[in-house]
Amino acid sequence: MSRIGVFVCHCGENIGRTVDCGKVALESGKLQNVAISIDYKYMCSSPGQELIKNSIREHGLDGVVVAACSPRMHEKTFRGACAQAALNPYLCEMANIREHCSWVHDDKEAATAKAMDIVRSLVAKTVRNEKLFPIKIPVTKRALVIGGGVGGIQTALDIANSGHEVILIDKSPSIGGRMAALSETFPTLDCSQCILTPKMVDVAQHSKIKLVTYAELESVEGFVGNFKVKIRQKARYVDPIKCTGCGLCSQKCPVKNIASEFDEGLGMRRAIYTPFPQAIPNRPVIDKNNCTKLKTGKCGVCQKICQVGAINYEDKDQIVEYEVGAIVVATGLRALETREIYPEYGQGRHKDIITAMQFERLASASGPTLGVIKRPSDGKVPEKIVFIQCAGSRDSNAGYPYCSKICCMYTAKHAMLYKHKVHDGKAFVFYMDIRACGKNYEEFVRRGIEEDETSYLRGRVAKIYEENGQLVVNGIDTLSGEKMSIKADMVVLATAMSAQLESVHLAQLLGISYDQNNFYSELHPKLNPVDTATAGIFLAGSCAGPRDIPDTVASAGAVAAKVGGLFSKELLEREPIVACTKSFSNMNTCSGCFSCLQACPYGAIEQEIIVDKKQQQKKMVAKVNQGLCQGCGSCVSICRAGCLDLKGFSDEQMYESIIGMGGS
Amino acid sequence: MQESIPSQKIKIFAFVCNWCTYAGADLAGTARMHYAADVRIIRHTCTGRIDPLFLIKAFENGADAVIVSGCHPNDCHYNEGNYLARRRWAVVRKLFAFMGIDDKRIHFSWVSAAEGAKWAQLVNDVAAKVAQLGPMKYLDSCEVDL
Amino acid sequence: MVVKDKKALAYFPGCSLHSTANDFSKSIKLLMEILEIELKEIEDWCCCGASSAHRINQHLANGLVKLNIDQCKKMGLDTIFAPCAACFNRFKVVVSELGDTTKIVSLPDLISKHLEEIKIKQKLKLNMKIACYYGCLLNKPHSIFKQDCENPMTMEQSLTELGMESIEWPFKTECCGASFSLSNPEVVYQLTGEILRKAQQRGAEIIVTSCPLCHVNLDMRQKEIIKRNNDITEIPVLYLSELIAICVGIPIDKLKIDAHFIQVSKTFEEKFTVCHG
Amino acid sequence: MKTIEQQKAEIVHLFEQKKISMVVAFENYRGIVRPVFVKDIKDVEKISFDMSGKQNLATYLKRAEIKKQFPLAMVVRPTEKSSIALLIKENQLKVEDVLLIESMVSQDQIEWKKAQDIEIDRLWKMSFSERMDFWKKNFQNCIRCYACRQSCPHCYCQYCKADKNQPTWVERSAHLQGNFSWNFLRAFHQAGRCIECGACENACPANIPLMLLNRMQNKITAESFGESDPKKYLLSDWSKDDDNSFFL
Repeated sequence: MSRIGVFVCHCGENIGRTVDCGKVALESGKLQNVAISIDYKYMCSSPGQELIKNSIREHGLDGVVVAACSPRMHEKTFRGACAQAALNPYLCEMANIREHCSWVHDDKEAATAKAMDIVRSLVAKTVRNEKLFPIKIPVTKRALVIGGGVGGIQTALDIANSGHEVILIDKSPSIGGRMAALSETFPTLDCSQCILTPKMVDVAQHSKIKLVTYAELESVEGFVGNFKVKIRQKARYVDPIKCTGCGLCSQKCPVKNIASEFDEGLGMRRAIYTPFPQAIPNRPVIDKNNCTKLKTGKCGVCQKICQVGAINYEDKDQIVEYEVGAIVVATGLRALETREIYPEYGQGRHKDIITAMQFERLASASGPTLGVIKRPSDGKVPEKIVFIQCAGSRDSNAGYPYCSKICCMYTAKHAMLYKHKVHDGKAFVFYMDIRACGKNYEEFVRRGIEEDETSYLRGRVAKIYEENGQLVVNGIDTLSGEKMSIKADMVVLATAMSAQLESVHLAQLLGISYDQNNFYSELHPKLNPVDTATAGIFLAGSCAGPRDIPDTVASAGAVAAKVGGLFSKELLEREPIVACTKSFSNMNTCSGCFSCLQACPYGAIEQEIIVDKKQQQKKMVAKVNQGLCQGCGSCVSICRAGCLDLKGFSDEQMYESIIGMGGS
Repeated sequence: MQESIPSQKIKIFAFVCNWCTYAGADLAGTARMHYAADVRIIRHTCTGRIDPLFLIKAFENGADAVIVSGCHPNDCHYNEGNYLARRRWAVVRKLFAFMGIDDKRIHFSWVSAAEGAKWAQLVNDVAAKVAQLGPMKYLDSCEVDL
Repeated sequence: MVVKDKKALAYFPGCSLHSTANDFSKSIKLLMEILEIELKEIEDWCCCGASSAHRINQHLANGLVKLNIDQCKKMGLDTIFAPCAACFNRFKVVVSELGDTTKIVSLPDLISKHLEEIKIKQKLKLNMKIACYYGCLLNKPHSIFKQDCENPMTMEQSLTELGMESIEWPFKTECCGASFSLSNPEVVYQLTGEILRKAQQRGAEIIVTSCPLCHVNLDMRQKEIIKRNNDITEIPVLYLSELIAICVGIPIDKLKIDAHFIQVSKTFEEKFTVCHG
Repeated sequence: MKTIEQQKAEIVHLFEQKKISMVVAFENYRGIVRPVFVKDIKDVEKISFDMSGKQNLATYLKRAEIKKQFPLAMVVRPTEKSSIALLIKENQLKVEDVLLIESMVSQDQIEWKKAQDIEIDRLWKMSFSERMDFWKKNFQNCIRCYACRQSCPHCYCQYCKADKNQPTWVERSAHLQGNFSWNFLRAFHQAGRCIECGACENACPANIPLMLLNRMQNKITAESFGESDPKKYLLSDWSKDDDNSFFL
């Protein structure tokens, strides 16, 4: 026999008008297991809560049903009250007789009968309620940040500045990412490197940040607060401790003609190289695919030239393990290359049709042309440039139905930079719409049009072909309705921003979801824009979709705040509404078909080997990882043998509430 | 708002998920949309949690009809629970029908937390259908020639 | 590898090959004989729904194609060869819309598929710079032809394989103005003129096409175009089938090349040299 | 194709090499085709390759006493093969546990399945109440002997959900209510798994046409779902293309 208290609330007139609360209290008092039933005007008021607390103490209640409003409204309130009276809060349930009854019906008799059914059902359920305790999980207060672009750098700095350790990894030899390669930034025309490199230095010098470049994530295990990550440190062939970063090796390396990734193929680098002069760490690596020594065993110039003996041709990839409590994904995005874009734009056949990222390098003072805009084909300074926006973006045929968001702004910037460098040059921009939503963005675009005389043509380009050393750009100006044919010296394509090529692979490693364009999915696009559906993994910057620098930095700050919140407690507390294994006659009756494991959206079911009573037969059974389980209960109804259950909504509870609702 | 149908002592058990349909029904309440009083809501975490045996138990205990409702596809609070449920119900509803349970007594729907009106309409529609059929009498009148 | 499977093709001539393009038709029949490809003309075929029908009534246009496809199926054939680019396009689009499994091939496809046999039978090759002109119908829309739609290379690749030289030019899929061919020829003069000019600027000495409508505009309208543009000179326009037919040894006088408006030069035959190996 | 003698010689060879400790097969015992468990070389001759036995031999693989004999060999028909494949997929067996000796005698199920399809169609054409009466009459006879469960290789749960009483989803006495729940539960748990061997129906002493439920369900699963991962339990998987038409 249980001793359950039923507390029927009138909610002023709200319930009392259509439900005879006195009758409900009277009738529920007659139910089995009910020790006391009271109706009261305002149960959620302070005296109402006192009434519940006193009843618990006086009548020694072991369960409480509050028949009032929706549990979504006041479950916390009443469970809190029970907790104050030393009753486990999960022994308290709410019967919703307001939103689901008094407010939606006008027939008092029917509504009262229904209210009775609801109360009876909840009483029956509560009899089967068990004491539950918040799940407590220890937290490793160390974060892993994947990706060392501006998003990753900012996240790492913000987390480290709040006092927690950070491991920052980047797949390339230096941090800096896309932003390090930019010339100047909109809408202020700051030099990109001037504002980024100090932050890079901060990262390198921060005592709480461990920087691991030229490294990739190998595997992830565990769950929020308790991840175990393996990181593959790719062989650098240069000992970063011995190396002084003098750069002599790079100068003397005989392999000179490798297209530089950092310069978007417009410049050359050696086989031993640092991607750019301000690289952090400023230590070269050997590109093993191009190094003569590593390929053929002959050469060894760099080893001979290095005065500190830092070159080690025997270097191997190493796997390093870390324990972290949170993982931040800041892997950014990738701009399409010309060969990936429309055949009518030549698909990379014409040297002078370049991408916007390549233009950034041409315009950058540290770029291959030292900031002079020159055509890649013959080095001539172009007199006329056509910029084409939405090269791939907003085109479902091309496979990129979304807006790349930043192209309108950087194209305006490119046209300006060009004009500032080549005063009598002429810039044309073909656009679909000008999307300049941001602080000072619209003004920036207007400045380009009005002061720097950029010609904006609203329309698409149909064809580009080479003629007499120039590029003929055929398009249409839809505003005047005229066909345009512009003979340009160079064409710059604002190519679509796409997800990183390895983004799906990384998502699968981390167990996070991604959208149809392979960008990572937020937990909620508006209310949880930096969380993922996997607790403890966060998204910073444009790995979740194209973002500009301010947005990226803002999201980095948001992530840092989230991680800080996670790390603020010694133990994580979670609602104990999770799945659990259920034994039958003290036996684990799981037959190990693992249908539950296949169904679980969170990967929260694990395989466990157990030994039976006689210590003989081992078998593999399912086990719920309560750190990962979010409590949907899908596994419970998948399990044919009935070996799983959901705390708070257990089979017995649901069974009793169905029986109770029936009233028989 | 449609006139609510007078109760014929019919009970419709509604198995709903906590995040969408339960909240949708709450919204119908806050907006004071009146609907048939025959419905009895039982709250679950997710449609994925709802076992077909719950339905049988409901019929055994006097349900004349059953509604199963949850978040729209793509909107599941648990990402995939409603997809798992959808596949399960595709099989179960046919099995029920094949075993002779009238499919006008088992209804499935997606009602979001914003669709209070849809919830009220759904309940009224189902109530009207069941009112025509009358009480269920599950396995009651059995004439068996042995 | 020689294609051993000599399954007959359902042959859909369409209206052009029975009238304005009977030169095209002639060359195809001769060529297919040499290549031992059996063409079975679709029995009781009807209009492919191009031009008028598909502009007025989508259902009618698709229905017409469906009739022809069903007719082909009745004959127990699964591949339709439609030499006319407009017919080919209609068939291809409808098959894709209906999800039909019938295969549709164009002339360039067929040549490229039987390239090995042609190589074996090849006797001559043309020593002129060739501009391959596809027109708008052989490779569009994008949703069906994907990557090939703007810069197709089928004909170029085949010709290169056969030891001939083709030019790289940007106008191979440009519109010739066929829709205005009768109603407003001035449009054709302008558009086709640009095509001829671009081909000649890139050094083309002959144009090869696979579309009767393009041929009409490039060939029949050429003299008018030259009158209007003094930078364009006469340039012969051959069907791909005619060129290949000559290469595999069919005498020029057996083909109806003399029916073209722009006559090939008297020394045209000398431009062919014997092909070894 | 191997002759029966060759296959028997092969089995003897397997025993000699100690690769197996048992063969599960059928024997013809005075005209009755029944399962036989051969542990000794001298008994190999008992094995009959006439595979007309109604049992699904794979069902013995779920028994603890048989599991002790792993690895063993089994003379199999396509039905046993499918069952074993399912048991492997659901982690109940390892590939190396059972050595398959394929019986060359072909078995024709088509006629039987055709007859079932006709019966299923007939039932679908009935009204709901007529169908309900049909099943009531059948389930009324169910004595809850669970022979259907026992004979099915796929019903391998250590403790069946129907035997558990906290809570009692399925009434345990042999009354209509519990019988209905039990037969529903049994059929539902075969969704996407039943290989239509017919062992359950054959085992039923009350002659309940259980295969009608299984076969009907298999037809539904074949129709209603989008792409599915063959490595997964059908109901543990989902696709965005699954039938959504019945959701209001």
